[in-house]
Amino acid sequence: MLNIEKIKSDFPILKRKVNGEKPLIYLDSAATTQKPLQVIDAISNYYKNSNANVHRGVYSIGHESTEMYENARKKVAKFINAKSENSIVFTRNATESINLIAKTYAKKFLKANDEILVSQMEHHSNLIPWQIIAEESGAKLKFIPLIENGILDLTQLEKLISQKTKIISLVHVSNTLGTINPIEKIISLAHSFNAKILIDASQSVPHMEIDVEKLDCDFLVFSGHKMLAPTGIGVLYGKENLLEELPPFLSGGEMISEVHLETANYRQTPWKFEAGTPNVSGTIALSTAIDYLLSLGMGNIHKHEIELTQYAIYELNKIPEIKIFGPTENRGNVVSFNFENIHPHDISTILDNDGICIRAGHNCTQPIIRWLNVSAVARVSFYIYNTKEDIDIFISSLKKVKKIFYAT
Amino acid sequence: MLNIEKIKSDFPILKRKVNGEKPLIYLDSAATTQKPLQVIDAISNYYKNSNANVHRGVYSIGHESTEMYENARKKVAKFINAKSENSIVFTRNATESINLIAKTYAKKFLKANDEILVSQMEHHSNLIPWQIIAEESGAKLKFIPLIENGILDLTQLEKLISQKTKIISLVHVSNTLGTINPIEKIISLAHSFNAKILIDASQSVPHMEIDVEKLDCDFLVFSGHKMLAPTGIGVLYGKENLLEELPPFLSGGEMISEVHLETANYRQTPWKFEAGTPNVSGTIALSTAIDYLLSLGMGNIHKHEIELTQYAIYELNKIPEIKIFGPTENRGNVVSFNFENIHPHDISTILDNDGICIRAGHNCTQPIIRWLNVSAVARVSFYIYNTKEDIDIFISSLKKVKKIFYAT
Amino acid sequence: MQLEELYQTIILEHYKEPHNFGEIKNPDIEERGYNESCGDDVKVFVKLINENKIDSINFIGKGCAISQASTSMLTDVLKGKSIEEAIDFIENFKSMMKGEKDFISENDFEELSAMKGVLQFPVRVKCATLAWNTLKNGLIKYQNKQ
Amino acid sequence: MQLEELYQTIILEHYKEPHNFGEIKNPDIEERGYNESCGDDVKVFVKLINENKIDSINFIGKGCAISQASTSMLTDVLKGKSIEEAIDFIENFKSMMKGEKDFISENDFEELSAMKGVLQFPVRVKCATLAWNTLKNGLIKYQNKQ
Ligand SMILES: Cc1ncc(COP(=O)(O)O)c(C=O)c1O
Ligand SMILES: Cc1ncc(COP(=O)(O)O)c(C=O)c1O
Repeated sequence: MLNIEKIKSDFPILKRKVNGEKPLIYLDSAATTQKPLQVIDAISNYYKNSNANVHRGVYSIGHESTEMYENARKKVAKFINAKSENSIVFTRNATESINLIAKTYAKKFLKANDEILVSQMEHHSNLIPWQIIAEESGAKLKFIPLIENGILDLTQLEKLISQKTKIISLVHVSNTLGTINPIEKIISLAHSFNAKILIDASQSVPHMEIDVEKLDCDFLVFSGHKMLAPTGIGVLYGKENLLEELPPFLSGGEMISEVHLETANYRQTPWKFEAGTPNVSGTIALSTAIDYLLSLGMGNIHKHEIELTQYAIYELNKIPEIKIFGPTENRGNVVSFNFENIHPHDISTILDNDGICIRAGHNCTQPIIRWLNVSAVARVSFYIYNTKEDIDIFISSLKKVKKIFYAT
Repeated sequence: MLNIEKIKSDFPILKRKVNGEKPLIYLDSAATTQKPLQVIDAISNYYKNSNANVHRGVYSIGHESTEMYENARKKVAKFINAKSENSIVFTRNATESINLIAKTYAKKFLKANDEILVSQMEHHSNLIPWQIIAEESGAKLKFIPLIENGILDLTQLEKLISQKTKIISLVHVSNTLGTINPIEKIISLAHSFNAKILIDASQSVPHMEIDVEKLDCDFLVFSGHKMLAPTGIGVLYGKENLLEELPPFLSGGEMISEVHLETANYRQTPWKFEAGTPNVSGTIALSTAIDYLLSLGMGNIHKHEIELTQYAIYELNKIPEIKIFGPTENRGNVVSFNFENIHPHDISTILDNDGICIRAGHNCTQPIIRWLNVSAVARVSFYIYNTKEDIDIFISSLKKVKKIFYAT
Repeated sequence: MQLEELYQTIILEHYKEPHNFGEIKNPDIEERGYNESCGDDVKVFVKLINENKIDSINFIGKGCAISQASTSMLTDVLKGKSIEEAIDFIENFKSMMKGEKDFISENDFEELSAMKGVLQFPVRVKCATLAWNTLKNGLIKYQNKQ
Repeated sequence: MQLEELYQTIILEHYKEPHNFGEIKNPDIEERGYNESCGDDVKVFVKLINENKIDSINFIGKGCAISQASTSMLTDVLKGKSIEEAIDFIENFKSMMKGEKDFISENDFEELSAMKGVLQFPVRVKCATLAWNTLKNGLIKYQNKQ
């Protein structure tokens, strides 16, 4: 069980008032989460005590910062149960992690008429990089379609996959529909066709226990800022032998071994993929964020979120003009909905006036929005600092929306 | 004139003691600078008050964070006198900025037998990306050689440049030799051959006034962490019409306009180049760092550094076994040297024992080290918080090195 | 109350029953506008008399109450104006929406002054001006073609 | 004083006049080691008797006092050992340099125990072990080839 009062008190921003005297009710954690004081202090403390460039200075604080940086890598590896910290590459965000694989894997392995498989529910970040690589390599991009309330059509998947399929890139939990995809099944299907598989775990790693060893996925990506860490730090997990096979991504200082004017040797994985001075403070703060999450327990977090999500769905269903999107069961902590004849932007503005932050728009998933046949959706998403009271306030503010729009 | 006592008091890390009771004397600002409390607080305050994803939320704090993020862009544009903030792309570091241009410019414009020109004094970050692009495109990579104490051979440059030269990428101030290159002259030479020119200003933007309009360079790059800002934030300046012509670099959320399953339209410059959630706090803190530098005055900073550099060179020259590298005049605030028969690592370890941080090794410029015909160098570099007293302590510690190594 | 100034009755009326909604066949001007951050999408159609005077404006598209109402008002208020007058009017409206100019609540601007409430919601200003920018683009392209 | 434990006389002597410095012609084993973070560069050469017993080890390369002294000591201490014994010895030395094992200051290890001071300078441990790792790589490659 989470002690939400205690947790709330760790998040300074939740003490803030907006629009006069309204307390902040933050229901947009799928976009980015708020940060506890522990994480904020980790950044400050780093700059107040240990700041120095990493892997360079022979002096004490240079050693200190390098140890902190590399220990963060070990922490991340352990958090997702990677066999070795050499499997963990630090990037800016999940988007860069996906680009890294698209641009290096494709460069090395994709040929014309090979096939790349993604789904119709991908975030733009797991779609556009593959569109570009498909165009550059001549490979074909194919799509696993959606059925029912927004689940993958597995029958179609089995028809789409073949020996031509070289890589599948698939979201674990949809940031718009909340769908949790059966990735275990799809990972072993991929491997039975000798295809590699990348899992976009941006919406799952922050919310549930993820074990890359058990999953056996080839690559997995997520963003620090969606799990209490600062912006500017992302993670790419890759099986060490696969990463070792890939050419470098960006190049420059840090990632090289020996350099001549005409040629250079690269360092081994993961440093080969980290060019230039990395986001040291962000990495260290990510390590602190993981400590914070582990102290609560990923199981407890997941349970808390399921409760909130079910409660929100239950309450939303009481308003007849509201339509909820996404599957009815086995879903993550994201609820997208529409209000008949009221545009999500107007909902968001009216809620904001009561201090409530919700997302309105396409959520960077225009293909889903088009599939839903709407122009935009409203979305709430929850995290460790949210309570049923937050949802009650949200629901009563929704009733105000109704009053404003349906009165005249 | 700078009030160094006041400045020192703004940097919490300088109050720290190392190795027992030695105050920290930080002489490695060319690697990364320390951060004033104002910058550290800018990060904390952002997370305590305004954190939300940018360009997405319709709600108040989403608007606030977006405004802060975009105002930072305006601040950077003004700082280097760019005509429009649309010329400013935020990246992770200078290295990524260079990769962005190498990978997009080359993709669009380079053909086999075109020529790329860099110098023999480039940082690895301004060398390896061009080696890779040369190999991929079939273009030839050529090098402006060094002469005398480490200045560019301009006579050779005039022989090397031709209509085949498509891009020149050149460091402004060398991080190992301290050389300040005559970039105004080389920029107009480049343009007279219709070549584009990128300036690696990593070691100049933090230390002197830079005016991209007056310079008329096509691209210019630098890193926030070398100018009081946090790690994880870099800048690419490009002429707006040139950036507009380039294809996107990384792709995903944020950088798109309309997305279908098979195709997507990209946003205009600079957003086209910023894929995924950016380093929002880093960007905002960079803006605060610029405010801090401007409050001191770039002219005053430059003057202070010249004084320190001259003083350091004067004092080092008194030790006969020390050899200083780099030009004798017109140089930046970086002094590399060797101590006869003593390896730079040993110097650094002994100095560290006295709380003094200096760099030892190849400084990410192996071609320069090879040209100098040494195996490594020791380097000191200065910034606003350094004083002549720091240099005195450094010099007396160097005498201890001598005693240890020359005694037996 | 700010919210009441934003969602005034007149705005909600235009939203629920937008004027001049629907395509025009063979328009003289047809222009699409798109707000990439939210997905609002509008297309305006103009019929001209003598290649200059606006005979009618129609629109289609999806969007929030503010953008739909603002577009609906646009189709009313610019009817009968010359291209030059319309561009002037659009510039005036945009300046008001940026807070650079006071709202005039007379003549043509009377109804439009309901948009004043949007000024207190800076994120929503884009919604209010989308169709205006779009139409301006269309008018200028038309002028340049002549 | 830590520094004095690091730069002991014996280490400085090995640094200034390293033993067995220089190439060996037609060595049985030749292996290069490189420390990418600092640029230290070493090459070791081994002559064997009966494809197993180390007859002599030489080295060339540039590096700091610690790495040069450590390499110089290595060439003395491993002479006369079999490949298996040498690998064992290297593993022992590495464990000591990681702080996993106490330093033994008897027999072959007597001089080497001067390296104990390095333990207090974690960044410098790599300097002390570079040649040892390099030689081990060379020995193992040789074994695998047989
Ligand atoms: C001249 C020069 N260029 C490029 C860089 C690379 O900077 P970063 O590591 O921040 O990308 C540096 C700093 O190390 C430098 O001194
Ligand atoms: C499912 C999913 N994938 C990818 C991303 C992209 O994350 P980022 O913007 O941090 O790169 C997001 C977040 O917006 C997401 O929800």
